[in-house]
Amino acid sequence: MQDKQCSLKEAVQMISNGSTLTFSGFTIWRRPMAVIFEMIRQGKNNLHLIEVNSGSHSEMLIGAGAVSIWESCWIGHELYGKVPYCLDRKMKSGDITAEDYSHQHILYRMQAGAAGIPYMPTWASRGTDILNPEYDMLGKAGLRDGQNPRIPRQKYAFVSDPFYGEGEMILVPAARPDVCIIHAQQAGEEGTVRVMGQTFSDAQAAKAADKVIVIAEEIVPESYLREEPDRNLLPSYLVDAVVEVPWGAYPTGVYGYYDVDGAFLREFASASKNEASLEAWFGEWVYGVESHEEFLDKLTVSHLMSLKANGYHKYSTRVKRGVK
Amino acid sequence: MQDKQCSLKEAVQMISNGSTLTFSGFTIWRRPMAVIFEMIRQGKNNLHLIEVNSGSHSEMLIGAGAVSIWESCWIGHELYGKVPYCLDRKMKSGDITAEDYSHQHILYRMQAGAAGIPYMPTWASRGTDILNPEYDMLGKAGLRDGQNPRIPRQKYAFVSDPFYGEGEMILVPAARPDVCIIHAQQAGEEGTVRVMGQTFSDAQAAKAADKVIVIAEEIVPESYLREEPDRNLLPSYLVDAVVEVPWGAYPTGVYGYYDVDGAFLREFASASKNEASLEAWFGEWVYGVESHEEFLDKLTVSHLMSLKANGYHKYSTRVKRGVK
Amino acid sequence: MEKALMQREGYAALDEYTSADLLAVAAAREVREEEVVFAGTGLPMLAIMLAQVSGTSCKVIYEAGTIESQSRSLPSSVGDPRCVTGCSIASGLLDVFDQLQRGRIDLAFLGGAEIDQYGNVNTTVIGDYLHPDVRFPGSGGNSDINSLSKRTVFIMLQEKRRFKEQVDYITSPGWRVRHWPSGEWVHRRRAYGQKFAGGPTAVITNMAVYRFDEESGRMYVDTIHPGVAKDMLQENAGFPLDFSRCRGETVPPTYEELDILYQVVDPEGVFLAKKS
Amino acid sequence: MEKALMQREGYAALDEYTSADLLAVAAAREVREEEVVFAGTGLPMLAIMLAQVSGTSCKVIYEAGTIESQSRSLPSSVGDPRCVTGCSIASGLLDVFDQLQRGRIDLAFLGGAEIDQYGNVNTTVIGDYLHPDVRFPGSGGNSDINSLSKRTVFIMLQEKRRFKEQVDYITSPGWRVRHWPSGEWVHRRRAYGQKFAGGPTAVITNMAVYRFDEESGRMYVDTIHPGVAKDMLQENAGFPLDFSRCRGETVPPTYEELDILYQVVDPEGVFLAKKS
Repeated sequence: MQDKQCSLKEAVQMISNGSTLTFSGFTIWRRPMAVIFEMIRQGKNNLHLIEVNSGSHSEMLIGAGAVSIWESCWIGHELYGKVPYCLDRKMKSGDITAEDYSHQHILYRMQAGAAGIPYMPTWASRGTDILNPEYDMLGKAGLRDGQNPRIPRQKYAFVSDPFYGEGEMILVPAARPDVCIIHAQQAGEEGTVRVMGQTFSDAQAAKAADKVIVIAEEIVPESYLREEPDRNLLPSYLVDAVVEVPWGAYPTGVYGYYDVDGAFLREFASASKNEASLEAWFGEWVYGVESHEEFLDKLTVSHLMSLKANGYHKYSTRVKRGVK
Repeated sequence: MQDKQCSLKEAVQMISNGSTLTFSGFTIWRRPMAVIFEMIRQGKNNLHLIEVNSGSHSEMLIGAGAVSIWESCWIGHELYGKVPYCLDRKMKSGDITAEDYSHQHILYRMQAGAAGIPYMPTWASRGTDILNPEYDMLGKAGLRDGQNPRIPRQKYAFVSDPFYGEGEMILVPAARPDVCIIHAQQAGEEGTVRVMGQTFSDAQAAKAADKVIVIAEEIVPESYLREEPDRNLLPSYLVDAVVEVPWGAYPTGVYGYYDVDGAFLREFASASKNEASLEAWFGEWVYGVESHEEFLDKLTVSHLMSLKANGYHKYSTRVKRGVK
Repeated sequence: MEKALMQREGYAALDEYTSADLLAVAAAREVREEEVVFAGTGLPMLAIMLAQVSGTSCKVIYEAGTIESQSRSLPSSVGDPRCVTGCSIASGLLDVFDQLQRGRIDLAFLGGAEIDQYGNVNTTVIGDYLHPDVRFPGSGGNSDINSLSKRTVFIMLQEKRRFKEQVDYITSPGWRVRHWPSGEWVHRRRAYGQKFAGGPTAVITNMAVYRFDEESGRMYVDTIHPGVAKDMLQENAGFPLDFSRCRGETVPPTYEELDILYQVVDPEGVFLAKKS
Repeated sequence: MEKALMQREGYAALDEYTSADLLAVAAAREVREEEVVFAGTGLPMLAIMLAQVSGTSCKVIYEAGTIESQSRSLPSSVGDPRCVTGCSIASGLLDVFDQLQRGRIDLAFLGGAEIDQYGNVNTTVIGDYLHPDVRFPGSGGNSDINSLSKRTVFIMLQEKRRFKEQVDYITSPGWRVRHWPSGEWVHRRRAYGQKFAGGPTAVITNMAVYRFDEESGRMYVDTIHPGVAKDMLQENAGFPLDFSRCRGETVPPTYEELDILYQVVDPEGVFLAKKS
């Protein structure tokens, strides 16, 4: 058995500039943030993100200038910031090509990728401008010429249903990322992955990708995970690297481990409004720390303890969330 | 909350003659056998079975003359009988139209049904006679005229991939059964279903169907099932009836509850070789008992105890399976 | 109604609730018994939890993969572990979106940045899509959920710039939409063909409740919130409002509803701040 | 080899093993380190478990929904709870078939009722499909697994009527197949186009090991089992066998392999009955 365990730095070195990436999680939940920060520190660039949905993690990558193509259906910070300022600026400056799909469309794109088929049919979001052929941005950028194996020749296709006479289906092309980066609650030494609570679209994302990097809150014995195999998400052979990084999804939240740090995200969202304040934020929280451990120390123990999940409820009962 | 609990007889009365049915389980595992026996006793007829895979349960229904259309990829008794004698005879007598798909094809048919789309694309089983247009048996029987909403207008279609230039895909039409009958380990009073071990294609079968009848080894409190919602298969609102029937999948096996009774299946397989011995078998084991309880009593406690699963291993460690 | 009379009948007076309270309450009243309801983040969650606690036996689905939630603590978004409490299924998006497309959803509660007279909603860009003034988060599941549910109720803030004759970009389809690939403007029924299941039935704003004439596809004023004048409503809309079917005032929150909202649903004040 | 010499080197003699033993052993030797192997019910299970216990770190997938099984008790079929022991994932068919189509499977171990010179396998009917002599179980996953794995090894009983020039019905594709919808006979590579991943690489019978010339698509004799004469082999085949590349005798089971088979893999005698 090959040893898949490595350091965070080594895992991030496996990601090439220019590659097509996707991630675990949903909006501001269970995102591989330690990898995002390390990617920014390592100066990754020219990335093509294809995500079932996006969030603060991608706003950070985009803000850091690491991204040239973004395909998804949503980006923001949920309650903590409605406008994706980084994407907004990079779109206007022409540094990013952004391709919009609906949630079901891009979920089906990922599922088609996971199933090894070039597309999936769907009925979702007919009548919307998401399907407007004038708004095929990768097409407009000349990137649908078949040269890049990660970019399909059309944004959509329409084909009639030959079976039940239901009319014209929307076909959405498979997503075929190079690498999927998963933040999971637990992984075994051989690579088996357990995700607790909602699994979001993690299975589709990991299975669509050619390579999978797993960051786990805890590395546990394989034999432990294999006592309850119906709770696991991925088999060992789909996983290429495993890194144990406690609090590695902070400031996003992890079921059973810790809550979202809303205040921290709100601060980032606010800093992202202009380049200067964004640079200052990166200076303090990303470039200003050497490692994930240093980052955690800077956050302080008492702060993290307020976010720590209650063992029964699976969320923090101590975090201050509202006006009370 | 409406009360979904009813008796086995009442549940089977919900199944109309002529309807399209599908089932939980895999070959000779976790089949809703108590329902099958009761369907035979109630004289159901003209049924259209569409199953990801078939097995002893369908050989029984077919042998009893209850089935007029069978669509699947496999039928038999595994180790305990290789030839599906009932299907063989009814095909030759012209009483059944049998439509062959491959496993992946019919699984995708069920998944398309579950997802509310009219078809799914696949690459599987190219080059085989499964795709031979001369072998479209429902077409030959004149049943692909669009009159029956459960029968698509074509067995297959072929459409080119417009996205990655991968050539001609096989499109398989959605399966749209009227009723799915599920045998599960546990169900809540409201209808939430838990299946343990392998889930086979149960989720696809139940979600493709318009109505779901659940037979459970045990009815347990909803609150118990909802403490671990990642282990459940179906939400309550997809379930129309719940019946508690211990040993209700016998002679097929149930993970964590009991093993397949190979000798019993072998006896059926052998009896099914001709009409006379088959009638005698039905006379003894189906028509000859009034109820599931009477059936169990006839089997005897000591016999069932040899099949009962070990609490840790989830299979019987006492059953005699081989020559030793 | 006069304040004393209102109070006697259990209804709160204008100075006793906020517009967010009324939004949540009016939305909760749209839910029917046994319905399967898809709820988005924010006010939709308040509405559905209020309906549940008030005794309507509806089932709530959250987009990120929880089904039949019975949260004890208000989720801050649909990916929150708080959604998992008491649910029958914790799975993922594929389960939920497949069920949606299979036609299992009766009612959707959604938000929107801007809406037009046909109920088309935009959450993607302000301005020309190819040269946007402001980029918004994008569709999320709004368009899918709205397009495949039997009824959709939009809950949003009403301002002139958000209530438009025509939205800059159709993120989520209303009753008159564009039929692709041709781009022809058609009735929603035509765009969806056999998959037509329904569409937006109400828009609940901080000022009024609107409904739709399904044939013309146009929005009309159903009820106006207490304290809001007709001309104030029109001033906050970018197209001429149809008052011809207005039934009068929106029924205000009851004290019991407010109690549930502030004591049970959102005691932490995640989305609600009590009127001081 | 002479019996005494064989024994000295650890190999069992002809009278010390059954043809089922040799089938399992020969099949197990096809497995390479770290491979993901899809195994069907019966002898394929014996082969893969023998390979695992012998120290080949392969991963086994069973069709019904178990991945990386480490069974302690031999499953009687792929739906057996015994498949679940020690596996990393207990899920269902969709997971497994999606991964198959995604190209994750290195090697498939499958059975078959009849096979032809191009490796086409029939498990559906004997005779004309439209008027069959005997109905068999049908494809199951045989065709899918074989069509999408990188290599397939068929394990089967050799009889003249089962080893045919052309099968009555192509259930599972070999190297020359029919390309639908046209029905043209083509090389497997052409039928699969960009999805071509490989195909049948070996057929292991109770008499010999066969392999394929991938260009002509035809089967040839690779090794003949100890005690089987060339003409006996030909008598049990319905087409002229190609002996031109025959490498000699199949290596017999070692005592260690037999021990593992009878003491560890199938001590209950589910599939194996010891030579008396």
